Amino acid sequence: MIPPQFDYHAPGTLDEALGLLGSLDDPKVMSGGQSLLPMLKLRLASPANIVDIGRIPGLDTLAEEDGFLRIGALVTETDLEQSEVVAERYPILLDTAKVIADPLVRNRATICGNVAHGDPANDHPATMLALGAQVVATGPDGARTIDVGEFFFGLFMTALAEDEILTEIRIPAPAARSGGAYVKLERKVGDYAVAGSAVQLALAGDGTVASAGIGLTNLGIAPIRATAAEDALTGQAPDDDAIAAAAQAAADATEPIADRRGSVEYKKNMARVLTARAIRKALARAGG
Amino acid sequence: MATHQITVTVNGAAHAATVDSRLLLVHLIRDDLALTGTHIGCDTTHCGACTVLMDGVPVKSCTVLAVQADGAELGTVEGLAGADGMTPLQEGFQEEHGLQCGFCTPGMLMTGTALLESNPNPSEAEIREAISGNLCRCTGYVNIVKAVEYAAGKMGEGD
Amino acid sequence: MKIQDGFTIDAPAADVWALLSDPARVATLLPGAKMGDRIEDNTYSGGMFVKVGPLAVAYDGTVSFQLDEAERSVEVRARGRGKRGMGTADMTMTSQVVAHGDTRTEVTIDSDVVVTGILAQMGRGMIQVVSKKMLQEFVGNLTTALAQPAEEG
Amino acid sequence: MAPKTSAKICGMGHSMKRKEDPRFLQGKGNYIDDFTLPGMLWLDIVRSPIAYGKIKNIDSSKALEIPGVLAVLTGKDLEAYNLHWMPTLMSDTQMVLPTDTVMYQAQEVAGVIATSRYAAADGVAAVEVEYEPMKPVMDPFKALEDDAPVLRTDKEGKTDNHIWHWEAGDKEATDKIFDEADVVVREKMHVPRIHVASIETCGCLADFNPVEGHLTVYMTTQAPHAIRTVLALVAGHVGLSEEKIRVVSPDIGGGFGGKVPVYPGYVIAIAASVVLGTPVKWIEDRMENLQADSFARDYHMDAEIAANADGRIRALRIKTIADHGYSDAQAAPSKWPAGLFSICTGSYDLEQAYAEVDAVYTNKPPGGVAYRCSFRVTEAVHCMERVVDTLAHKIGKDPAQLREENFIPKEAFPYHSPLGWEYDSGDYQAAMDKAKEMIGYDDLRREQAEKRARGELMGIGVCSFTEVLGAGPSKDFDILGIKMFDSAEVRVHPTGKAIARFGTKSQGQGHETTYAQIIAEELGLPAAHVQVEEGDTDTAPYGLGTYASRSTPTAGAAGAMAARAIRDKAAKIAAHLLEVSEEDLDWEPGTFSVKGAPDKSVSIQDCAFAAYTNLPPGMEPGMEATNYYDPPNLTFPFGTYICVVDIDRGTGEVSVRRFVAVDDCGNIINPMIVQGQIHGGLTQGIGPALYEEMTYDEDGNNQAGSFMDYLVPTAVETPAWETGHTVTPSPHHPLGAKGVGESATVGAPPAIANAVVDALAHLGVTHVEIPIRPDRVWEILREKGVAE
Repeated sequence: MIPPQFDYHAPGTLDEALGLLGSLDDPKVMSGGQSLLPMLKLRLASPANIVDIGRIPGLDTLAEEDGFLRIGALVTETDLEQSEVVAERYPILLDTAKVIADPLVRNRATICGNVAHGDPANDHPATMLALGAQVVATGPDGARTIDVGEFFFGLFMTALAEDEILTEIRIPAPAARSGGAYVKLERKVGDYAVAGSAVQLALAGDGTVASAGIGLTNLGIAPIRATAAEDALTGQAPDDDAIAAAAQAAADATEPIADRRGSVEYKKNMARVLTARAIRKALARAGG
Repeated sequence: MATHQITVTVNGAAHAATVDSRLLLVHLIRDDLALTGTHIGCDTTHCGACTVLMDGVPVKSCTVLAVQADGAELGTVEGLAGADGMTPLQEGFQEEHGLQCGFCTPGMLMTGTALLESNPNPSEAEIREAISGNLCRCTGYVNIVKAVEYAAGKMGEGD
Repeated sequence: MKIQDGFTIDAPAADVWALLSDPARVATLLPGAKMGDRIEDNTYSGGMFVKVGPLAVAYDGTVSFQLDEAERSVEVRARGRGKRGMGTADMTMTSQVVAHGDTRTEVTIDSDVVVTGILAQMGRGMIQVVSKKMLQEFVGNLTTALAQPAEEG
Repeated sequence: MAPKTSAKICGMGHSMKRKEDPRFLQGKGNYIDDFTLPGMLWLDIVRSPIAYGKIKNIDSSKALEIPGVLAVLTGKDLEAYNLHWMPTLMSDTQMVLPTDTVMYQAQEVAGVIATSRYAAADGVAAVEVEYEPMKPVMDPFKALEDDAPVLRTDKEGKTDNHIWHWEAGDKEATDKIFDEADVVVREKMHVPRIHVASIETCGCLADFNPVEGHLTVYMTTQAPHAIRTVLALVAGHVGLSEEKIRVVSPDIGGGFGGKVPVYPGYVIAIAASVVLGTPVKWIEDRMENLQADSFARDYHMDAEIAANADGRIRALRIKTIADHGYSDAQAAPSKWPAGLFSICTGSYDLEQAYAEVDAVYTNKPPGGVAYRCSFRVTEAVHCMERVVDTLAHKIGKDPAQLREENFIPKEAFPYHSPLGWEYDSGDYQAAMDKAKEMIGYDDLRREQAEKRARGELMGIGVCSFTEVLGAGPSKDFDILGIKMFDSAEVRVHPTGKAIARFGTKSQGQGHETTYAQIIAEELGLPAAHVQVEEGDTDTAPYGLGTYASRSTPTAGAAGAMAARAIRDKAAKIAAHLLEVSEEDLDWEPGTFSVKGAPDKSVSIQDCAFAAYTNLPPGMEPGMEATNYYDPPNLTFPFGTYICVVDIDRGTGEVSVRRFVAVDDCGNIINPMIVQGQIHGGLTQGIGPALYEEMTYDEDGNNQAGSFMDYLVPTAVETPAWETGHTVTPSPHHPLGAKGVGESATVGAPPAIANAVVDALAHLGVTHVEIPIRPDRVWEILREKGVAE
């Protein structure tokens, strides 16, 4: 399979990249290229110009600063997997990275690319929704911060404007006694999720749930934030009943499509089962 | 159509090339540099037959543009065996019968080489996970796992 | 693939029918649709451009309309051939306008979409997602158009 | 069994390291896409996006404007040479390129020839084809209904979509047993359409020399000689007669049956090379490979067994619908339209059986390849092994015990099956005992009972299969009339080194090693000194190729027989050198010695040298022999597989915790290679059991046309296989060997399916269709009220 013709640009600075986005006909930003190149080879996408941001210095930050974990546009899934701060403080991110595609793809694939692609079947969107992350979009007029809850619109559709680059994701540092987990059901390694559930919880001093974030993968035309499920948990003692209620609320929030991965009924139930499992895992990690 | 002047170092030797924007790295390696040990198996980034090392990291060269590799150090299967014979991993594949038709083997070797570099003593589960982006249709993987274990053991002897 | 949909809006049935039975206006409401010359009675040349993020597919083809004034129903048949070997798309959409009192109107939409080629092959229900989104936009546009009858006139 | 030869000679029974490995390990294999010729052009193929319809127009003008695009070939162009249709191996017909109608999605529509693969791909995207789509027929049952449209309108007088009816057994006698039986159980099941998905796709490099009128085709084929004959039959009328054609099959990146047929792409490339007078290369991409190359399986079976109340199985009855796509392009012996499906009575001693198969046309790709299975044995074994379990659960008997009580006893061999086979040898109980012991069967049953009490779902699945391999004896087996013998030509050089050429073609099975070991076993030459060659029709003797596990039973036997002929000659030379009579010689591998005087000896190498330098008077010089081996019977390997699964009550996921495979393939040539074959076969068994399936939507769209959705198992899904073996030699094979390449693919799916059903049997579940996807299991769990 051979990609269609396009012109390739490798700007050396962010400003140069933004300038290209503003001036070129039908440009498309590429970082790791692990989502875009397969689409090109299938000729499902045929942009006239590709702007490769992979050589821009300064976009590879992966560090906790000012109360946020900052993930730069060029940080790869493998970087995430090998990061000590992620392993210690953001296990949900490690869970997520480890189930994306396969290890070789993860050597090139970026977290920001995974989010910017706007594919409801991608895994990071759900996790970012659960974590309440912020997306930094840099455009000709500078950077703006978008709450990830307002970022996803539909299949491949995000709040990112055509002349903007997703330069960073910021994840609020976890509160004390908090924990998160991502649980994905896939048909085999490398597959898109049949369903996935990301849960990030913080516990109050009395053991009740102080806050909850729940995101769902591949269960609608966009990544889903299951707010009713979050509400069902927040302020509650996380006992079996509360978990079951939250898991059911998560299932109710989904609008899956029947395909080779299963029926609508199956997928809704998987939203429930996986959410319950993710909650229990998150609780265990929170020390609950 | 724009072309680009690039330089890549492949198995230690520098090559300059003029490439189209869309040229895939695997075609640069196979067609332009005539290193046909790197294979194409699936086109959709699933099988890993095209795995090469790019700056020491295993990547699927059918999903990298040649121009993206400008300035990179590339390693292919042809660069593994030196004058003193095959690497412990190559030897392990023969000793443990880790290959049959041989088509996925170069990709497996590149992935395995990188694994042993970062994790000299991997567990069975770690090996299976590491090669999960490389499909083999012949061996059932059991002997590939053993081949990597053989190499780890042999390389460990030198310590 | 059969898709059943429908909606109810605050508008008189006659207004809704006037709009839905006018091919030229319906075309403006369908996202990405382009209506060309009349080829024969009730049949026009047409095109459709679907762009969803990096995914872009263009179809060329024909659209024909069968009106049933008595039933207030219209059958739209669109047949398209994808550019660059992208397969075919064939849609038959029957819309019926049903009055619920003087000011409320229900529109039922039964579509049968047959898409072939790479788009339909992706085992991810991409077609369903795209169809769903287009229908949503169509209904949105229709609602907006009906809310502004003065401007239309 | 201890090897007869020394480690230096490395004959049968030695786990010799493979001779082919060093080149593969250093990137020096020569696969089809590695070949380049001066002036070579590229072929890429325009394919139909629709499953069924008329071609109204093909406009190549925009493609021809692309720099580098030289030509676009259509069906009309080939029609001028009468090359637009070709025969299939089952004497049906198949389009090379259509002139008016397309019959399945991804069918070849036009060929674009260009100076690079990039230009050719651009050309393909620029060819504009106008179709008049028609409603495709995707369901084989609907295809047989009276009002179904007739698909093969090219066949004069054809009024339906029925291809053929085949049956075996005594229907009346079978029905009578069913009427009077204590117990009858029945299952309907589908062994779905799957694909070999070798990691290397298909391709060729056609090189027509217009001056000599000679064609060389380097191509991915498992049967180069047969293909050359087919090419000569297809294109003889345009001057390509058989002596003007050379087919070279280079290193093959996995075949598994998928590289037996002649695909249109090969023929288009050849036509293009002939028309343009330059070499033309065609390499499939993965989507083309999965969507257009021959499928395997796709049998819808309705099976019943009749038994006594105590579980004694008396009769089997099977009705089958076989979906062949738009053409019967099976790779099966001519007289066996349903392959060797009549092995379906399996390992059990039945009174009667009756099996019938009806083949049907649909709008799917043609085929029916023997995917790692000796012609429909996989379907037969799956059917029988599943329904035996249904009986076991119905009468409340342990599935292993029920099998043991019905096994053909080892004293009964050679055994005549009710469907006409003569099983050569077997000891089924021994394999069962070993498998049970290895896995700890009784402990597992206890564990299962405890888990079941706790609501956990664990299952143990047993499969005791009998294979039928080595097609085949010429009285019964031919392809397009060519008898299914195979061949070997062995030549020993003066210095005692040898070259051996065979009519088969390895695709990873290690022939370069095992054939050398066979020669070593018979001649006592070190296997390291025997060079093995296959795949070049100009040099290798005529043979039918490698598939259906036939290499060892046929070509392997030919190699042994040729080597024995050489040994006989060597004995005469040895007698001459030692100045004794032949009867006074002892032979142990590699050495002739005088009886009673072992220090008076000559080596086989001495004899070889003498064959060129110092011959007995009147003897023809040289030391070579050719053998065309026509086996007297097929071989019947067997085994017992036991599998343990755990089921996730929340998601329906099945995980294979353990899998023990005990195989008996007779005498073993190379234990390491045999074990490797079993590992690979098991993995190609777990694939269709749990993951792989080629499906279509009602509009004819292929839903598994890439590795995104055609789910080939990775190292993570694949369990750590545990293997064991028993040895029951074949009484008629010269080496006592039976062949092994496919047993595991055949035996694994029912073992896994039986384990899943076993985990759910207490809920009243008797059957689960393969692939056993999580959603399928979950739907059952929900229906039975046990889903989490």
